[in-house]
Amino acid sequence: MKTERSATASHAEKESGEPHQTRPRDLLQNADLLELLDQLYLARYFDVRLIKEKRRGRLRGTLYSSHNQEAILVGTLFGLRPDDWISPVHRDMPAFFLKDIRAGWDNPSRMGMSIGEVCAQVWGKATAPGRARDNWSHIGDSSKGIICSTSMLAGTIPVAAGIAYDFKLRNQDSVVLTYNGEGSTAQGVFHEAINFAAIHKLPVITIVENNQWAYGTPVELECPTKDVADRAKGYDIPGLIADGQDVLDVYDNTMWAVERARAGKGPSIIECKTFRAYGHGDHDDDRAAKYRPEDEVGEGRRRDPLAVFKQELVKRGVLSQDDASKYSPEFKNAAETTDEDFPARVVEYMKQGVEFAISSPLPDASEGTMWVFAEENR
Amino acid sequence: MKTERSATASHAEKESGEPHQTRPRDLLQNADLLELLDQLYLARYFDVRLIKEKRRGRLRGTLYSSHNQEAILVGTLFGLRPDDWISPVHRDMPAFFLKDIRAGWDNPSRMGMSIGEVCAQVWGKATAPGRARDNWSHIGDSSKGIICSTSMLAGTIPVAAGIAYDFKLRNQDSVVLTYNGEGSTAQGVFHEAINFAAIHKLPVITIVENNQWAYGTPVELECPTKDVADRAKGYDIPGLIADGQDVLDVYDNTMWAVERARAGKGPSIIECKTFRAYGHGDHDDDRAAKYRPEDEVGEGRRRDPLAVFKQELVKRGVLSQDDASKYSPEFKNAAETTDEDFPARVVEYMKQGVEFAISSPLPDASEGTMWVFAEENR
Amino acid sequence: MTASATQSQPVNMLTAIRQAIDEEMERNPEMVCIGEDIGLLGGAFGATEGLQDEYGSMRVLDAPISEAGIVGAAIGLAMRGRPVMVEMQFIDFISCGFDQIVNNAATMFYRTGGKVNLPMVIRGPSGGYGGGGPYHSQQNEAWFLHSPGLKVVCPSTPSDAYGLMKAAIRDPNPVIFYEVKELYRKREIEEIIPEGHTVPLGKASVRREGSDCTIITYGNPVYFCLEAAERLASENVQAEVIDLRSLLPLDEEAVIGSIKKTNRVLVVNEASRTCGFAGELIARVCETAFEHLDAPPMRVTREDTPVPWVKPLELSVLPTTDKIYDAALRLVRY
Amino acid sequence: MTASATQSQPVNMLTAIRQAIDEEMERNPEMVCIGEDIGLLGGAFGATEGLQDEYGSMRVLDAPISEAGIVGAAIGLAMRGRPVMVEMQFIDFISCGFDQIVNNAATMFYRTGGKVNLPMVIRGPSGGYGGGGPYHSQQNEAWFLHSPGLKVVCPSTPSDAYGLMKAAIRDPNPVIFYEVKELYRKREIEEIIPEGHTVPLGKASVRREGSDCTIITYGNPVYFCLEAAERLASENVQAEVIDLRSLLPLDEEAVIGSIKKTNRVLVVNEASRTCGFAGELIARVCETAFEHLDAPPMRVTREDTPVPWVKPLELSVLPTTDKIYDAALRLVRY
Ligand SMILES: Cc1ncc(C[n+]2csc(CCOP(=O)(O)OP(=O)(O)O)c2C)c(N)n1
Ligand SMILES: Cc1ncc(C[n+]2csc(CCOP(=O)(O)OP(=O)(O)O)c2C)c(N)n1
Ligand SMILES: [Mg+2]
Ligand SMILES: [Mg+2]
Repeated sequence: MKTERSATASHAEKESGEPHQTRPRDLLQNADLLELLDQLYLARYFDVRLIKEKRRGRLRGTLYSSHNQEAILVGTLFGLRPDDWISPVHRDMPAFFLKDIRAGWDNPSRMGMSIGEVCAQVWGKATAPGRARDNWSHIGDSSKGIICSTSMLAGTIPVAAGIAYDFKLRNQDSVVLTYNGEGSTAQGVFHEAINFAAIHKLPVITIVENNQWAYGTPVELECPTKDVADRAKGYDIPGLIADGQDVLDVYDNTMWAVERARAGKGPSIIECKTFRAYGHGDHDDDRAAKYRPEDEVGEGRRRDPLAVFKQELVKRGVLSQDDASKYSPEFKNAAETTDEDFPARVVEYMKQGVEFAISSPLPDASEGTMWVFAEENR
Repeated sequence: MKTERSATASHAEKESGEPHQTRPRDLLQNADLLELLDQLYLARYFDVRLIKEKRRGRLRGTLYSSHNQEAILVGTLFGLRPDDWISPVHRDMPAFFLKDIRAGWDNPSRMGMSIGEVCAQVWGKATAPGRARDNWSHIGDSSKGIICSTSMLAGTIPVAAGIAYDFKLRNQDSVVLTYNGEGSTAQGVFHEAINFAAIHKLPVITIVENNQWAYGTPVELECPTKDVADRAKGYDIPGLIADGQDVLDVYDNTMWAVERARAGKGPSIIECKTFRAYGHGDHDDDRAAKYRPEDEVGEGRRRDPLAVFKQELVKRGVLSQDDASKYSPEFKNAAETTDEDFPARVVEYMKQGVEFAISSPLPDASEGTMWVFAEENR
Repeated sequence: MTASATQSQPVNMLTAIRQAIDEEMERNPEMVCIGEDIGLLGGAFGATEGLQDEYGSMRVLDAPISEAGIVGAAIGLAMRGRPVMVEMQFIDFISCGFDQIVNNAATMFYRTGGKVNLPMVIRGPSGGYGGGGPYHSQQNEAWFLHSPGLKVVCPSTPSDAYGLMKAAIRDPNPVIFYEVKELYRKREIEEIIPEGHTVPLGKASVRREGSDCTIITYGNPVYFCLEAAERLASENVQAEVIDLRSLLPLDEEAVIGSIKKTNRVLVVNEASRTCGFAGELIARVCETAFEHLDAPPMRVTREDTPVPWVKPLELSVLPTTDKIYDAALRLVRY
Repeated sequence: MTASATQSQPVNMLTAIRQAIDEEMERNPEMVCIGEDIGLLGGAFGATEGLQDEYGSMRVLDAPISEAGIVGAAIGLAMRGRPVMVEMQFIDFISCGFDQIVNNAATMFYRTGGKVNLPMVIRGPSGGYGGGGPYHSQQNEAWFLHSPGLKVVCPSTPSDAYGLMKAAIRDPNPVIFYEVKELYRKREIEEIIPEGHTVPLGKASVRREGSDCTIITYGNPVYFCLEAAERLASENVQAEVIDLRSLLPLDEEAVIGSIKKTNRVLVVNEASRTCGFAGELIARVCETAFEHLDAPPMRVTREDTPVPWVKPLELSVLPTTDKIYDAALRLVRY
């Protein structure tokens, strides 16, 4: 994984005239840093727990694990305001509850879905945001600033551009963060949306989670440029490269692009370099082992985002070595971890969600034909 | 119109290590240069004649004039081999008969359609290549290496990529030249096709005729980059900029890209800067006057490709000033020109085509339901 | 609002549509128009002429040539509560934005369990008979009728176009609006549109009463059917001609009611035959009013071909007055 | 060719399909396969497993995620005379390549006046009942049946899939090939495929003979219909079940022939109702065999909704054995 800033990435610095004197991360308090760590734990635990539930046959649908990619979700979402919008896709399940979670994990009025709602979705219950009409990541809620995506990759990016255009019309300095994998940047609608956003300098920030593989296809067969961020050059917008394993680097790059977008300077693409821990979906775990050489996987998972961040916190003296070692799910596969690897508040939080999901009813069959059309109400 | 080579354009030179010592144009004989001039006259005369026929109410459909843009067609096609493919679109009507015309205007076995076939198409006759099932530029013929395009802009570019992929499979060093306007580069399928071609280093050369306007929309609202050629940066392929008014500059750039493609080094985009002489189509001539300031039109047509090339030929001593002045359709609108403005062989050639068209029968109504499906023949 | 052309003198369909959009833009400052060449130029046919001057280039937006991106952006705007008018320069190009329409816009309300509705109209010039060839002649409504979550309309008169456009813009769902371009400037059908005129989605209009057979149609063929009906009258056959106007929702009551009276039905539309809406109507009629049918239901549609360009070919595959007349005669003589 | 699994032991539908593609790839060195994840991975379901090893990464190509670009490239390859197999990872994603299919591929032969034909097959896993939700459950054949120039098939057994795949690849026209993914690995339908087995496009298969009513269907619902027919038999109702296999070309003879015998018809498919193929079949039957019908034709289809995810909702909108049984009973008791 290359994490040095390429020519593209240096765009950020070029534009401001000189390297950032103060980086966004420098304004974070110790409490923020520890919160970031907890969110990383939470994202990992959510995934691990669902992998286990899935294996026990308790869940339907496909689980696209975000394992090893959590720093991207946590780092991009941490600095957003409640009025900002996001569009998570298949590999971004934790994003639904991470949105605005800084406002309080249990704050009922925060933007972002509750862990209960997200679990209800995974369990396919009537209490899910979309009443379980589509699976897993295909949920959204306008009142929470989350675009409900279809399965069609890159399909939410033009929608994000439309929302950003609405912000512009309202003179509102909110932003929209879209997520997609590197493979999805090959889609035509990716181009159409970014082109439109660039022309109108819309506040759309496209987070490209480059985990090196699009299902069974390596990035070289999806994208002809050295870095996926280079696609930005075709629109004359910043194409930043973040170390997707380093939550602070993701945070810095995001905040730079967000501030720029809020200032009316237009869209950016942020490529976050990372590596897919498992198969494409849980159904692919076995086959993935055939098309991905073992040493590539080992190398790709060498820098677990939890480990990277804990090391940084210890270095800074924000976390003691003891505390750092207390909870150590890093480098472990889902099956190897136990609840003891995670802080109690994380385990407890997820437990609440799962319990809510399990105790929620299934939607009634009579709902099948409901809500095809909205009633005329104006 | 900016004709200096931008950073993008200089790619060509960078790659070869140093500026071209011998430019492709330097290898042209005087006879070639005079042939180029004749082809420019021919392309112009074809357009002028059809504009007049159209105004007299003799033709159906829309005429998208290539007036002022002829150097692009002539310059890109001149160096092609018979086995190369092209995909002209709405504004490229002359391309159909210019293809391989160097092999002899009346050579029946040359690649490229005869002027008669092209006129039959315009007149909607049964002798048209597609038996007049779609209008004007929507003709093609695999035996002639011409892709039959739909109306959907940029829709032939992935097809061109497929043909180029076939060449690669066959180890055949042919190339495919695709044409489209600058506005059409906003289409998703443009991105998908160039992306694919770049990944596989396919011999596809995309000629972008940047005439500054896409119907009633200026280029700034279609493309966010300074030059449309900059789109190439997003694929890490050469994005060349040619002076679309200078047939030799178009030729040089094309040949550079063609040779590169034949050598297996992949696709290029060549932006040819030009200016649309009239309305978008002939139905738009009046309205265009409202959305395009008069002085912009004046400036855009200041460098008539015929005038530019004649001046060059005189400078080189290939053409006498007298011969240069003898035929002077340049700077004239269609209505102002007469047959005397054109060399006799050009007028005669077109006359043959028109006569063939007029004397050809209409397709019979019974053909309407034919050829929906090919018969199983294997 | 630019000077009102309606309500005082007869207007053609294009003016009526322009006027309806204009009035809705004035009525609701949240509304946005987006499409190719709709601003500076005022649209290929002039359906948005003057609107950019009136409402500015932000609300009347010249979009890049990218139908999927345009529809997607419209979804985003509609998600934020704005009514959006999307123009397809020709309805044929809707194929380039197909996924965003059928999979994203159409199903958003369903997928969010009734939470996120999208007030958007996708409109564009449609239909054959003008020598447009395969890509400027389509009447491709069946694709969208088969995609749950979309409403579909296709008016044939200026006042219906005006009324339905307003209803469509105010409707909280995505509506695909077919504007028959051959009717845009047809002088014979100009009308004075009364102040405050409305037409709800889902109401058919009986264009001619008759007792011998029911001809169900919409769009341009309405006029061929009316012509055929006149000719039939001279043979003492009284055909009832129903102009559906709105295909989904459908005025089944009007359709079935008429068939109960005439006991014979001919469906005419200009889409290609297989899986077109004409067949769907026949299926519905047979399912629900089988015992009222005294003859096999018939349809006159485009042949299962693209719309070819040259006139003799074009007319050979499209419904014509002659074909309708012949079919109706066969129907009543069965 | 990789080791042949057919012709000696029973194979499932997925294996049969893989085998047919493999054999055609071997038979014709010009043939190319293109799609997402079909090479290195061997396809999301494994329909191309082993083919890249066998025929190389040039002929079995892992394309970028770009359905329009893929179909367009396939058109170019087919234009050069190569048979092309295009895989859609799920048939639902075909919407992203829609324009290239319906406007470019479908009409090429027509537009070139019979000169340029395109031997290509676009195939992909389709259908509901597996909890795939709105985007992994579609059976969207009606869009393509309504787009002149495309052939459409949907087999329900391994040997039909094998035979039709070979016929489709050898057909000089673009064919859209629906592979019911719920049948891919269904043990109960495994079959031994005889050497040299072929199935021509356009021939239906009578899956059960009967005299009381005709049930026309294809794909997964074939099995629900057969089940319903068994149950009906215990009520002394003998239903004939026709598996169309190929929707276009259609075996009208088989359909009409059966109806002339039973005088009652029920059409069952899992696409949504409006403008689906079930309605089209009803319309055709009514047009051509009206006088043979002793009861109104009926259809059991998906409701006009997307396919919802959770099981109770999914089954509530899709055809089931119960719904078919009930409809057939109503039909014969009419
Ligand atoms: C339009 C479309 N085509 C194909 C698919 C099938 N598909 C789902 S995920 C995926 C791979 C995505 O790769 P990438 O964008 O890199 O994201 P990642 O899964 O690696 O996070 C594919 C091909 C789809 N969902 N949508
Ligand atoms: C997909 C699609 N959308 C819209 C159109 C309508 N249309 C035809 S030409 C044109 C403008 C094209 O502009 P440009 O690409 O710059 O080419 P130019 O006409 O200037 O040569 C438009 C919008 C179309 N043909 N196809
Ligand atoms: Mg990826
Ligand atoms: Mg242009």
